[in-house]
Amino acid sequence: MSELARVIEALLFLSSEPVSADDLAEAVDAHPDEVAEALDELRAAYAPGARGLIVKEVAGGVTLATDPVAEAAARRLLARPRTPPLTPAQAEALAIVAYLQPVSRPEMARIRGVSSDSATTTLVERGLIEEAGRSQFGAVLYRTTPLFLKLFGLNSLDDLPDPSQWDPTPQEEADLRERLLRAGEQRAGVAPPPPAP
Amino acid sequence: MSELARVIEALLFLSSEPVSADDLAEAVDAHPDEVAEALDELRAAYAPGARGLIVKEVAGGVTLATDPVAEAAARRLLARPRTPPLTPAQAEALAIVAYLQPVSRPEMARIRGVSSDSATTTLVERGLIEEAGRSQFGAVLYRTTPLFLKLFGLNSLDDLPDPSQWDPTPQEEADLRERLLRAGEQRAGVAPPPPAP
Amino acid sequence: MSVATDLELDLDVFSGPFDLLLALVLREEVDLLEVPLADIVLAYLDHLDARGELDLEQATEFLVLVAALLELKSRLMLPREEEELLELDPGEAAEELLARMLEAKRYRSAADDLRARLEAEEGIRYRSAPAPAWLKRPSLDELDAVYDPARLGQAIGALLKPPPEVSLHHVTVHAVTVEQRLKVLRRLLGRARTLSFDEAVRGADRVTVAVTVWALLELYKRGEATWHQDEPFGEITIVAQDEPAWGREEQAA
Repeated sequence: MSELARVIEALLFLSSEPVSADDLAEAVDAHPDEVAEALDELRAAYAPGARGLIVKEVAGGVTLATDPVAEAAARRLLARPRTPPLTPAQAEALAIVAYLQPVSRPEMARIRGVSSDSATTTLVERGLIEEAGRSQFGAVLYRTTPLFLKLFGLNSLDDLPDPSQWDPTPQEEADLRERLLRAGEQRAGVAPPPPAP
Repeated sequence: MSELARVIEALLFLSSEPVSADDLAEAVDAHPDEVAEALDELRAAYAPGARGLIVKEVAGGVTLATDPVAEAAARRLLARPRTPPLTPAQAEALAIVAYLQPVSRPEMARIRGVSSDSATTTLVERGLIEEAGRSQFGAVLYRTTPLFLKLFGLNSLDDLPDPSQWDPTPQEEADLRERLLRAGEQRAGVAPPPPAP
Repeated sequence: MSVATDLELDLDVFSGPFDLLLALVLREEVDLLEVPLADIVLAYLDHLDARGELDLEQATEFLVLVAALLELKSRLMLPREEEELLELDPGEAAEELLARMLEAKRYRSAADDLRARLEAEEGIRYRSAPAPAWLKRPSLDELDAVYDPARLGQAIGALLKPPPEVSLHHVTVHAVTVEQRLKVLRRLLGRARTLSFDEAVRGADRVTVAVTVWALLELYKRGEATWHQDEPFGEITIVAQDEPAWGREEQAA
């Protein structure tokens, strides 16, 4: 292994956060092309299945991580699961923050139709989202953290898939619109007006 | 590399402390002889000069460490202070420590009306404040560091700006602490009871 | 003693005196949507039980405060846009609902995607051990100032300002008591033996109307008056009873 690759391996081991290619180049005082080459060398040395570690590209940088082969033993040694799974409410709140950030709790409540307060609190406690200032109405705004990118294996928010891919087809949408329209007319036509308070 | 050696490599990577052979054997659920063999395999893979990391035997067990070849680069990468803009919470916590030092977390919480734990942790991590002994009640006290003075361009703490510039009712400096605590208690507050009807 | 300071609550979301809960709700530090108002009423009833007597002053105050909280909470649960939605014609309403359903579905699916991603990363761990401190120590000589000291002065100056007092004004704005309404009812019934409820509350605001109902219950309990209503939402007629207590007003308290 080249000396440059060795040095970079050591830097990735020491740094608690993913290191960007620019920061690496500056630290090792080498041309970005040389750094890219050394990183390729490292990736080859840590090819999946070869070692207990792998090279990961997450949160805008490069970092070393363990191969899942070690998970059971790691759990026994460290006596804690890597990360607990998300409840549906937490996942929805997180998805809204991820796609719409910065976003406020009232906005999240409007989209979900129910309050997301306890989910939001848990996500903040787990370090997946954080405060990002206040809206013009004084509501706290939230954004995702680098830890979110790391734990979800994302290099940047751009890696999130386009959410419109989950929208129904035009045909399904037309059917839905039709059904809503019929229901609305029934309500307006047949049902008595709401009782006066 | 054998799967056992891979798993042990991952465990040594994750653990911040040296791991004893017994703990390793228990975590990987293997016979100590097998563990010893896998460790030999790892030592060969990390033979001095081969990689950026080395396997070290220290008191209490085995650990991964960086090869001295990376020391200069590691200093350049890690010794650069991180100086992102301060959040409002961090600025308030830092201002309290700067003006009132030494000061404890409970006191900071009383002054701000909310806990400053995460702001304080970040300020310690960034080297702007540090522990300065304990109060008579056992709470950790904080003071600013030389790095703080440097990053704020101050020669000494006497150069801190006079808060009366921003304080509508300037009073003697001596009671700064007391006035901060009073304002903080009102903020945290047990609000006055509503007027009786 | 005010009921607001007197009434101790022990709810899932909050534990402490009622007035502190009010203050926290108004400062939006406790989410009113998560406060079970029924539990507060139950706590109040327990509180009454423990005291063994009905303090009308306190009862009125409690009624007004809880009514205000209820109104606030119902508004929170029915955001304004929902009201606007009701006024849309069926076509517009359907489009609006459709847009919302699509939006909600989009993020539910995005949530599923995120969960799948997290699962795919299962078993991949990162090292969290800190780098050795001696490697992290910066050399002070090479550093430049990056922060403005004024930031610290501003921060400490802002902390010196006591916060504005939380106003409970709009919660306790109508300081009408059951006793006051008892007096009014007794005076009116003293003049005419029969009285319509509408007359008794003519020109009054909603809280006064509510407190008047409370006073009416009190009159009934004491046998001073009965009332009847022939149909829902119809007129309520109040009739004085044979053994009138008019003129003994002060005793009631």
